[in-house]
Amino acid sequence: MIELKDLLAPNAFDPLIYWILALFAFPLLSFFTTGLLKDKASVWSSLLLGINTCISGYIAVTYWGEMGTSLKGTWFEIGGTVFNYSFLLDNAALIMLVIVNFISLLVHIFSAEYMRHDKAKPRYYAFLGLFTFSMLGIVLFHNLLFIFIFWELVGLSSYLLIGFWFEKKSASLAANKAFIMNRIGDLGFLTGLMILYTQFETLDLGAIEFMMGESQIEDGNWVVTYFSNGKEVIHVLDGRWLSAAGIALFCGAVGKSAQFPLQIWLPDAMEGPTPVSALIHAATMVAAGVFMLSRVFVLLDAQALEVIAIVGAITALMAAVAALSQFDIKKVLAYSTVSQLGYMVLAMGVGAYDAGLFHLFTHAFFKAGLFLSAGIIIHQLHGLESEGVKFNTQDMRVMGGLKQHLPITFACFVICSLSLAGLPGFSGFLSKEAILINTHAWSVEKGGGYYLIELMAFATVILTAFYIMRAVMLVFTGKFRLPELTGVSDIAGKLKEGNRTLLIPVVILALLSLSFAFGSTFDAETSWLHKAVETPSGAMVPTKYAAVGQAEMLESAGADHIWLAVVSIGLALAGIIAALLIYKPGAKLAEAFDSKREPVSPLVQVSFYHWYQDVLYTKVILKFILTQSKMLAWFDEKILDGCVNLLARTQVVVAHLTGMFDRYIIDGFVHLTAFTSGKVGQLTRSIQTGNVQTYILSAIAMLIMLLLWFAF
Amino acid sequence: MEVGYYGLLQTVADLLKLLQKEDIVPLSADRKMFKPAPVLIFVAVFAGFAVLPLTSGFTGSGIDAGLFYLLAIVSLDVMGILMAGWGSNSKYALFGSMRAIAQIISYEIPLTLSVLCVVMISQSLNLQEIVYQQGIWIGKIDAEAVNYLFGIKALGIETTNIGGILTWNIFRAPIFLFAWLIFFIASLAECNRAPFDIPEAESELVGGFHVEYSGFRWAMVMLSEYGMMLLVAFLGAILFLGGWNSPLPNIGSVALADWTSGEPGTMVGHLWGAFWLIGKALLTVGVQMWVRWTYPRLRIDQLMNLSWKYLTPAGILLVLLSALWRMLMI
Amino acid sequence: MPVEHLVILGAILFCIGLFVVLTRKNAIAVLIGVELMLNASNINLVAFSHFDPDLLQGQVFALFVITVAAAEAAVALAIVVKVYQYFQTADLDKISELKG
Amino acid sequence: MTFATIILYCFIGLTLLSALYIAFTKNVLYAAFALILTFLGVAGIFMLIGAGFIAISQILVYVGGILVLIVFGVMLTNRLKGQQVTTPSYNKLLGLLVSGGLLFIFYKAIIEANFGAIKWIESAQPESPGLESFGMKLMTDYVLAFEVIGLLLLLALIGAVKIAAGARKEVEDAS
Repeated sequence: MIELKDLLAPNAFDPLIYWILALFAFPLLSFFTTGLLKDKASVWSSLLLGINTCISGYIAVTYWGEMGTSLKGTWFEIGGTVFNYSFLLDNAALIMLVIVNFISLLVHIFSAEYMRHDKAKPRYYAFLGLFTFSMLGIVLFHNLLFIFIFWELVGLSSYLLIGFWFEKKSASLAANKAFIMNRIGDLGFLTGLMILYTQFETLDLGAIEFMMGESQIEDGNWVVTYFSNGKEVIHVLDGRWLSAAGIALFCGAVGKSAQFPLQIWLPDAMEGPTPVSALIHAATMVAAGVFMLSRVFVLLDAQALEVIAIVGAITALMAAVAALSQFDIKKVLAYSTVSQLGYMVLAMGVGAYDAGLFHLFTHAFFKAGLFLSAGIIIHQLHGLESEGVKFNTQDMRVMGGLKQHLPITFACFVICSLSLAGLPGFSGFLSKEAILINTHAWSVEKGGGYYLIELMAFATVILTAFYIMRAVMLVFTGKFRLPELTGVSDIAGKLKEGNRTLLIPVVILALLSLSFAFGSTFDAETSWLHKAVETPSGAMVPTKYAAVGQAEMLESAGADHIWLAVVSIGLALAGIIAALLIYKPGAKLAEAFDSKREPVSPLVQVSFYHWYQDVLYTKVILKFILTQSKMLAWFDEKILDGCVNLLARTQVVVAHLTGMFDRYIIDGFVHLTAFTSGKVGQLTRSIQTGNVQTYILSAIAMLIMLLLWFAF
Repeated sequence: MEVGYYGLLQTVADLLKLLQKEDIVPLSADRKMFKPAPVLIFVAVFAGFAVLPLTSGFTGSGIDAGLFYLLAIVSLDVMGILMAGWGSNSKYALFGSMRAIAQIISYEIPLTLSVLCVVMISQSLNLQEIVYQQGIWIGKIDAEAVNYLFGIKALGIETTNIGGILTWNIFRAPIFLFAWLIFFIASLAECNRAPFDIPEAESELVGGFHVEYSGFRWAMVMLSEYGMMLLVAFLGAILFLGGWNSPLPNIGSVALADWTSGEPGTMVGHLWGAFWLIGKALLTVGVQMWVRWTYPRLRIDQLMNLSWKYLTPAGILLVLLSALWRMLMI
Repeated sequence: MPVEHLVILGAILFCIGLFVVLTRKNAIAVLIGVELMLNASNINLVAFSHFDPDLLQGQVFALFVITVAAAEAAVALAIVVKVYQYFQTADLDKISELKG
Repeated sequence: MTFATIILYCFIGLTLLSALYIAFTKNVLYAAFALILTFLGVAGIFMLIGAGFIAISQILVYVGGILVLIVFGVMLTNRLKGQQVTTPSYNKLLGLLVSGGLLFIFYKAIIEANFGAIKWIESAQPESPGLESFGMKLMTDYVLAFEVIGLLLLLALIGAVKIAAGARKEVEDAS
């Protein structure tokens, strides 16, 4: 039998703990110290992050292994309940460690130039440090309680960074929105934690996994038996709770990773500085959700996985559609992120744990590259602004023909775009391919309506290729539209390529978006990174509820591998070519682009307003809630308060009556008593003259009387 | 214009003149206090003379606590001055008396401390005994008493039969040189003499507490003031300068001390004693007058500073040293 | 010279002092009364000391009483002066903050 | 009746008269100066019953010290407008009654006690002890009390200075 104490028992001391503490310490140091510095903040925090990156690299190389290294210890004990901490350094964690630190470092370096003129630079760097610190917590800890703590910290730091320019109303609103949407998701997460704790009396993931493997479904009930402090404990829950736990945990990921229906915060989060967007979209915030899903992957039963897959597919398609018609370059990228996250979640849902994580890693590089490239464009355009000339630097309508002005940025952007579109030779192809194959296998297995999911996944491929090429065309080809719009003709000549600090991170990220960085050009299976994160074999969930084994699925789909690749490449190419044709210089849409205002066509509006989701929330849900509140208020005011008031009136009348009784009869007695004692007091008081001599006089008079009494 | 040969009778004539004068009491004065005040001052000062040993055999009253009595009775003087100042109902008089009292009370402390030094060395409050100890007749009081040079027995130089200046208190314990200095300064202040004469300060207060007095009452006040001078001069001579003892020591067969002082109780002794004591006292009075002519008046704060910050601590130190010195003497 | 006379003198002096203490409004006048009472006690001490075989006990205590009286007078007068500064009067009748 | 006894009764008379004057005068200053006479009278009595040292101490401390303090106190606590510093009295009758009653009890007690008949008084040989033995007594048998009384005096003086000094502050600030 399992003894809970043994599962939570600290393991022998491992010097690794120092390295882990160091990993936490440097970003935290950056958080606490940069606030004190001024212009040196960027150099200092970049230096700290650089050290951290080196440490994470060292750890990754040292502890690279199949099973992962685990580190446990007791945090504190309350009565017999042990709260422990535990770290797990498996390959996924190690890769995330490197990616988080590395991209954070690049963002730090990039920001040194991007935020050069911002007065609140120390605060910015402090928040970046906090962000990195929180994300590292999620990556390293293997205890759901700690993951939840750092999860909230990630939420806090994203709130702080999105609302970094809080003077802007829209920025603070966006920060609030992100925070609130995350709270809704976190509620789910917390519920999941509670369910798990009720069942297992611990939140240590290792222990939970082990006990999950031992738990059974008997008569539709989820039964767990183990020893806690030597006493046998049998927890029985209805079997549906198991699915509920999985879905609840997924809710957390929905909020953090911007899945349908909570994804609306992410596009608004573009109000933050662009490097922050890069960080959020690539390595920290949104990755947290997917990574958490991978952590609890073995706890998810078939039901939960189905929900996850459906939500992922819907998200991917919706966001891809929304990205089609945006004017704001960052919005395009934001929707693209949502869409790609949908892919990852879809992968998790169909049981392709490895493919999902792989896509998380590849996406981290090319999306960071895209954002930082966009950041260069925005930054350089910002440099053109002056007293007289103001324009929206993120609006693609003012761009166009930037290829000549920003050649290196162009190259990087195109590489990352192609990676996103999923062309062979780029990293995106590898991971996306793996997801598509798995989805196909899953659909075949499930059959029926589940082919719709596969259809959505493939539709997203063509849309992705289209919208990203649309962005490339609109931004880099044709003529520069800004001079015409502003009426200042020589403005184009001032536009320069970004300097080295801006370019180096982008170039590095572009290079890492090429597929050879991952050791394979065509087949994800052969990529070293893909191999490193093998899907856990055999589910932990009680067999009745477990999903179909991954291996069999893939085998069945193996035959379709080649044509699936062909189809996806074809779709991507189709999307690219369509975009090239539609938006090539001189084409109708490209020429008229700068004069476009809000779209009129209903289909385009659906895309532009992101399926009216925001409107739906404000108009329907909020309105419903408000109406309901008003009704409740009316009910409360008129009926409940009416009753209460009536009662109160009656009370008052009675009170008056009793008051009169009290005043005249009872008080009369009291006053009589008081009057009597007052009179007596006055009488006795008159003896207390406050005059010492009188006291002496009376004392001696008494003495004389006493003496007389004794003498005679 | 003087009375008598070289004006010798001038004082007597002045006295007679003042006695004849009208007794003027200011209308607004408090008669009950104004009138007896000079009498009280006069009595207080002259009661002090009662215990002075004028010669080896002649003392007004030879009580044991003579020195103590003298200090006590002289302090009555303060009450008289207070009565005079208050009773005059004049602001100058009141100011004068206030100043005089503040000064007298302040200086009484260093005075008493310096006197205490002598008491500690002499082990007696009896003035006659103190004087006997300072001369060759020490054996008359205590047959076994012995004097040593500087009072230090360890030196082994016996001065019992040498006498003269060597057995005076300022020689028996040389620290008494400072004690005598303190005594002298304090005594000047006690009798309101220059440079401590701010109570009288003619330039500001016209004449101090006795400004309203005239006639024989004024004479009594002045008489007691000069009487006080003489009293402290006598006291200084008795305590520090050997009293009625001859200043000349016996040097071997040239027994100057024996020659210049007679056997106590005999006529010769009386004469020599009176001669030496009055001589020393008048010399001190002379020094007092000399100081008056030489030094300007002190300000009130300087006056208080001198007493409280310098003379009193010095007096306390001297008392301690005297105690130590007494250890050396036995 | 019988000792009673002196003791009676002490008693009379004490009672006079008490009378002064009881009847005078001025704080200093009261203090004078207290001094009278202390003197009365001293007279008793010294009178009995005169007949005392040990001779000096009474005198020693009389000396102590005198010293205590001096201390008492100094403190009392300081207090009276302070009270006067505060209440602008030394009239005991008016200083009756404790009046019930 | 010897000459000394007559003088003694004279002193007793002086003491009583001046004390009575204190009791019935309205002028505080007169009372204070009459107190001189009382103290001197008591000192005289002491002197004549063989307590010379106490007598002199009485003069030194009471007359030279306490009385000056009292007179200063009178001057400091009265606005000196007119000549008279008077104090009204109250409770006169009651006071008289109480002190008279107390005196009566004392008198009764003294008469009844009949001190003259007490053995050690009867057999006593009144003599004046030397000053030296007084000093020896103080420094041997009563040395603790002596030291304590010295300490008390010091404390009282410091206390008095502290109490009275507070008010002088503004005067010092002004200068």
